[in-house]
Amino acid sequence: MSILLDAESKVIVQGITGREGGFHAERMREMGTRLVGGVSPGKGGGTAVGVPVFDTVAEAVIATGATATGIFVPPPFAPDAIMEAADAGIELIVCITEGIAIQDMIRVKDYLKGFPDARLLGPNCPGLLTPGAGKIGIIPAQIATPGSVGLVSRSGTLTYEAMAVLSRAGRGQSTVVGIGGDPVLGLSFSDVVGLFESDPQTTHLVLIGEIGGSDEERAAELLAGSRLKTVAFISGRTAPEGKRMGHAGAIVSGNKGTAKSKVEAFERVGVPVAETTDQIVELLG
Amino acid sequence: MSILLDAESKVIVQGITGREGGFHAERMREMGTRLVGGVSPGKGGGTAVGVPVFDTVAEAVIATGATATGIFVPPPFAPDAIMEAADAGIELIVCITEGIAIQDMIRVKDYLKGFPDARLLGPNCPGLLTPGAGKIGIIPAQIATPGSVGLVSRSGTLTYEAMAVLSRAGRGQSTVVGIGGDPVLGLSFSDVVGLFESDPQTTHLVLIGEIGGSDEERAAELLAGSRLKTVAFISGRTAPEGKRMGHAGAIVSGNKGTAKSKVEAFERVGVPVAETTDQIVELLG
Amino acid sequence: MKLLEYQAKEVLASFGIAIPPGKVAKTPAEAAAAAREIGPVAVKAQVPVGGRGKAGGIKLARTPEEAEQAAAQIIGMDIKGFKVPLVYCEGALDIAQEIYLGFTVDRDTRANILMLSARGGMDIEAVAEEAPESIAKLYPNPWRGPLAFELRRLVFEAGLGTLAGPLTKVIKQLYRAIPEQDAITAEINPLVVTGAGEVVAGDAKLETDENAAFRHQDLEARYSEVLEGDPYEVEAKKRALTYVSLDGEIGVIGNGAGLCMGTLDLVQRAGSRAANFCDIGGGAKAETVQNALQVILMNPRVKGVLINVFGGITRADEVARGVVEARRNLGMKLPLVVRLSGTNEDEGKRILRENGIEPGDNGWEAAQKIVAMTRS
Amino acid sequence: MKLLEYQAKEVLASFGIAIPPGKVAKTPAEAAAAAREIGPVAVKAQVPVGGRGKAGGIKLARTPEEAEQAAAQIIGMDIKGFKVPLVYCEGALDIAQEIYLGFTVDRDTRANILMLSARGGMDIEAVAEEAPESIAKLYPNPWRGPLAFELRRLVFEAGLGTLAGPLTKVIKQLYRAIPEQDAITAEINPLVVTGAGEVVAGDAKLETDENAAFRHQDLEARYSEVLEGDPYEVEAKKRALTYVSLDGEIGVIGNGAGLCMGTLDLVQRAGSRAANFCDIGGGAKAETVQNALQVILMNPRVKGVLINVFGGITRADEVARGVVEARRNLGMKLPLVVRLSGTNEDEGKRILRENGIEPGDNGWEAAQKIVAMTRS
Repeated sequence: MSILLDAESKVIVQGITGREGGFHAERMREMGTRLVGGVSPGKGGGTAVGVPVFDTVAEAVIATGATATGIFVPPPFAPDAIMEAADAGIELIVCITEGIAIQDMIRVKDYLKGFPDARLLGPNCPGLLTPGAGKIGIIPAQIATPGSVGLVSRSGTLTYEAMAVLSRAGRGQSTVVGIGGDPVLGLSFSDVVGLFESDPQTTHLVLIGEIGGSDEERAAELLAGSRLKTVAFISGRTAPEGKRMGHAGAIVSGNKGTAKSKVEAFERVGVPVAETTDQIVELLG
Repeated sequence: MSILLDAESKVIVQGITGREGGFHAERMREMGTRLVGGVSPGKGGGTAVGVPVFDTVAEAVIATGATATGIFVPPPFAPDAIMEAADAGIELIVCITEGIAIQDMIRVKDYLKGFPDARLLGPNCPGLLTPGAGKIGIIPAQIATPGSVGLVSRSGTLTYEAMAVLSRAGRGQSTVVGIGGDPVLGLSFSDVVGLFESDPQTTHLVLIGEIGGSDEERAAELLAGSRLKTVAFISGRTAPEGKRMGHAGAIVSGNKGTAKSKVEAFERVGVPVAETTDQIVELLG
Repeated sequence: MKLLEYQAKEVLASFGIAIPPGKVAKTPAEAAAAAREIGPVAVKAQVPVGGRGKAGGIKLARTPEEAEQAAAQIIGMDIKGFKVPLVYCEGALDIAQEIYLGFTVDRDTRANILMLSARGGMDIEAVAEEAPESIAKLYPNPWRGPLAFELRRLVFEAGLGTLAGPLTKVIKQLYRAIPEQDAITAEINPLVVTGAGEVVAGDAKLETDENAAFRHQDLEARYSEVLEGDPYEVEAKKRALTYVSLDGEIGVIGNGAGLCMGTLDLVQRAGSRAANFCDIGGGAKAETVQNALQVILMNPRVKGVLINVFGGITRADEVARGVVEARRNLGMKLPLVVRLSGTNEDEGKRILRENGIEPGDNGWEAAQKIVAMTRS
Repeated sequence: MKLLEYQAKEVLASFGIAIPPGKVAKTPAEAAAAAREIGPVAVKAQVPVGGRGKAGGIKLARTPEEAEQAAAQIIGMDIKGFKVPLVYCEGALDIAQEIYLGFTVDRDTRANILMLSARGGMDIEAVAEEAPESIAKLYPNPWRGPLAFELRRLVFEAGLGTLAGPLTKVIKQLYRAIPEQDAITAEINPLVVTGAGEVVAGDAKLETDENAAFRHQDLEARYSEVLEGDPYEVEAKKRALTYVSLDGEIGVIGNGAGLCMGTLDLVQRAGSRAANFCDIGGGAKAETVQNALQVILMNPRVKGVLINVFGGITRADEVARGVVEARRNLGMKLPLVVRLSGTNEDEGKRILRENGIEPGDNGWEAAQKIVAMTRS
């Protein structure tokens, strides 16, 4: 078992004829992902990365039965691509695109309320990967190994770092989920923690948060009394307040969202917080 | 029993300090309607027609427990008043206002999808009246008598005419519902027919339609096999196509919505169609 | 308000939609001047109804002289009851493809509907019946408007994917007529794709919502006075009456649109036809009755008048006195039957009778009476 | 982009919001001229941070001479790391009431939030803590914007019902900053009600979304060059680097914001402090590394540089060669520790060592190394 994505998931890539989309669709296929098609308006009828290309997501869903999508389109068009996927009945929408305008995402989030079965991961995220089954997004497959540790993270490269540390220590992963660093997101830490909680394969959990927002705090509450043996890691502990750190998500606002408040929230429910990524394995026990 | 409105319904009037609102609120109270308050922004804290006035519907609902409202505000403000009522938790919204812009109503209809428990009657309607219990709107109470005939109509004065004919013939009414003549409406004939169908007090039904749209046709389908003994009346049989008849609802478009198609739809399901209002009583049996 | 073709095109052009070069001409000389400037033109009657082509309201003119002749023939002609007030002289297009694009209010779904078809230029209603699948449809959310992917899907569904770029642009532009003008119908048919690949509005229809006129007084001010419509309707509009001219001989006044329409039906059932529809609204004030009678009596076809007022709360005796007074003020000689109901109904009937006006017990009896009186 | 007060006020004024008379002055002479025109003025430092009043950045001037003196003192002063480039000379208001009005993005609800309070003018954050109920809140639907009744309710909830008319108007105007400028924060505090009953923006803050700059190039063009910010940040922006200046002595380069932030934490844990945050993004091209090093080395406080690259798919030997080349091109002499991972990691480390660059096994070890090297 795994969460969100397994070997049966039929995946399309929106923006498959673009440079990024094509490159990563290829990597997704190499890893065994069941890639069934791509979408690129005006290129319908052709093929790319060995799969058929469609003009609209609706057509792709009808022709292929796709249930999941990876979105690799530029920021001005990505919000529309997310809504198109939801409207077409896609249940797992993974938006890799970085740099989407906040107000666009706020509108998208409201739009998605009309599609309670659609789950959005991202935007500005590395996607997700289930070792041995497949991936949507850009997480490097060779650092993953199958196992029972769930991994959820707001950061891209820190996710990879944590995966590498875990794999090196012989701790395989059930599913690795990068929720993304933007202030307005799809799935939150809490959502993903809930999914891992219900996944029998997952016995341990690594949660990599950062400053800003209070999603980590809410996830911590959820982890009180959880069956999952969890370790957290918080980056940005030394970031000065009010400075923008590249991730819009890293803006510290008021008293909420500081590294201190997040660390305390985890410690309060008995979840140890690692100070370096290497410590994660030790604390995982 | 009755539909939509009974002696327990707590009613407010939006626009109670206006000329029309005040006049008809007074009439509503005279007839025994349980009028509990009124709304008029900026007049909160005062009284009108013997009931407290509030600045917002939300306040009125909290203070009075109101569940129904009659809206008597000018067309530019009525769409907002409807949405305010729904947002405040009002379950029966009766909008009397005539002359609301069509695009405004289309937006209101979409807004109301977020409030599945809220029912809108109108706009541009005379409201509804349950003899012996109360009324919301402008239907003259003295022509009503309590009884078992449900009456639903798109027209104002034709409703009164039919009520008078029924009362004169000793056929009392359970509830009289004027759904209004605008092209974009709240409750449709089908909605109201469904309510009468479930009301044990109602044994007979009079449906007064007119040309335009296909609500009558759909209501006719619903009446196939109904327990209600029904008579229909359709006005506008001789109206020329494509001419606007004062009711925007009376624009005949394409082959749909002609008097012929409506009459045939009723006759097909065994519902007799009266040619004059006097015939209604004969046909009711 | 139904705009004329040239007015609708002006509005569409203000949204950024391409239109052919064209000029309005109120006289044959102006039409000649337009052709001199533009070159070969179509001289098109400007009336707010369809079917002007078949009625001879569109003529091609290669030269200024031909344009002058065409305008002389068309200006002033009657098309379905409208006297043509002016013509629009429009340059020819190099047509490669004709597309249908339009939106209207779908009252069954209480929503706006956008429609696009590759089979434009011919009678779209026939296409809708014979090959409904060839018209792609979209119900845009009224708060959001059509989303980019929805427009793309509409275009691909209509089989017009190769034109996705320019078409989604023009649809968005057309849709601006809803938020900016409270349009309830807007149509471009044909939407022409020229040999050079440009997308141009070949014809245009635009109807705006009169209930929303309070938001668009500029439009009202600019366009409402151009059209010489039915003279009685023009007069009624000045008096703020809800009035529609019909072709019968019985003037009809009622309160409430439903009752009024029902009264037309009764007149026809009694063997005659109504000369008009006139709804004087909820109450029945003497002044309004007098106003309505005045307009109705302007029409020489009218042989008698039927007033059908359901009073409810209104006092019937007051209405009766108002009618009597209005009739006296106007020196009205034609037969008049008045059906009144409401409080003091008997007193009202007595007043009518005393003043030589026939009262009716109910609408059907009253309709029979007036028809009989006008036949005698 | 964080606009300066005068820029924010210009934008609000373009939405129809009343602002006091005011003039920008880049020199003391211009400030004197402004006071001559306006009368008594407040001379206000223009910096994109709060707390300028306490820092001495606002002075009242009754005469042109006083304005000149005040401007001479304020222009060029340092407020929280920003050198004041100019002052805004603004006329005084007859203040009867001070209101707080603002909106921002509430990231917990992933929505916009509008806030209104009758207790404006003081530190709104203190009010929020002490009396949260005195701030009325509204989450407008992002497609519809705030509806009329929602605004009315907000105003009545804030206890400002007597000002419902002018306040709902100004809130709607302020909210235009979302659709028209992609604002993520806009604030008027105080929103002044004058003795004459007018509603005027006493101060203004406006932050727009840089991710939406593609829709607002006008704004970018008009305002982005005014501010003399941190020179290294200005230089980094020109090179399209994600760079933030900090106050330590270890230059930091990382790929990915999370890894980069984590690296700052490690430097501090190792006993030093980072001089900057610099995210060179997903890959790690030689050219980008060189660009980043160049900006970092401009800062004389920097005593050593730590590069932390997690490669994943990237070939570590290629990254190593790029770093070596960049260092050579720049003639860099300072200590440099590079932590690399990815394919061919060992080969990468060998290349680094051969070229006199210290490799790190992991981030924590690398941070300890660079701190030790800068201390020796």
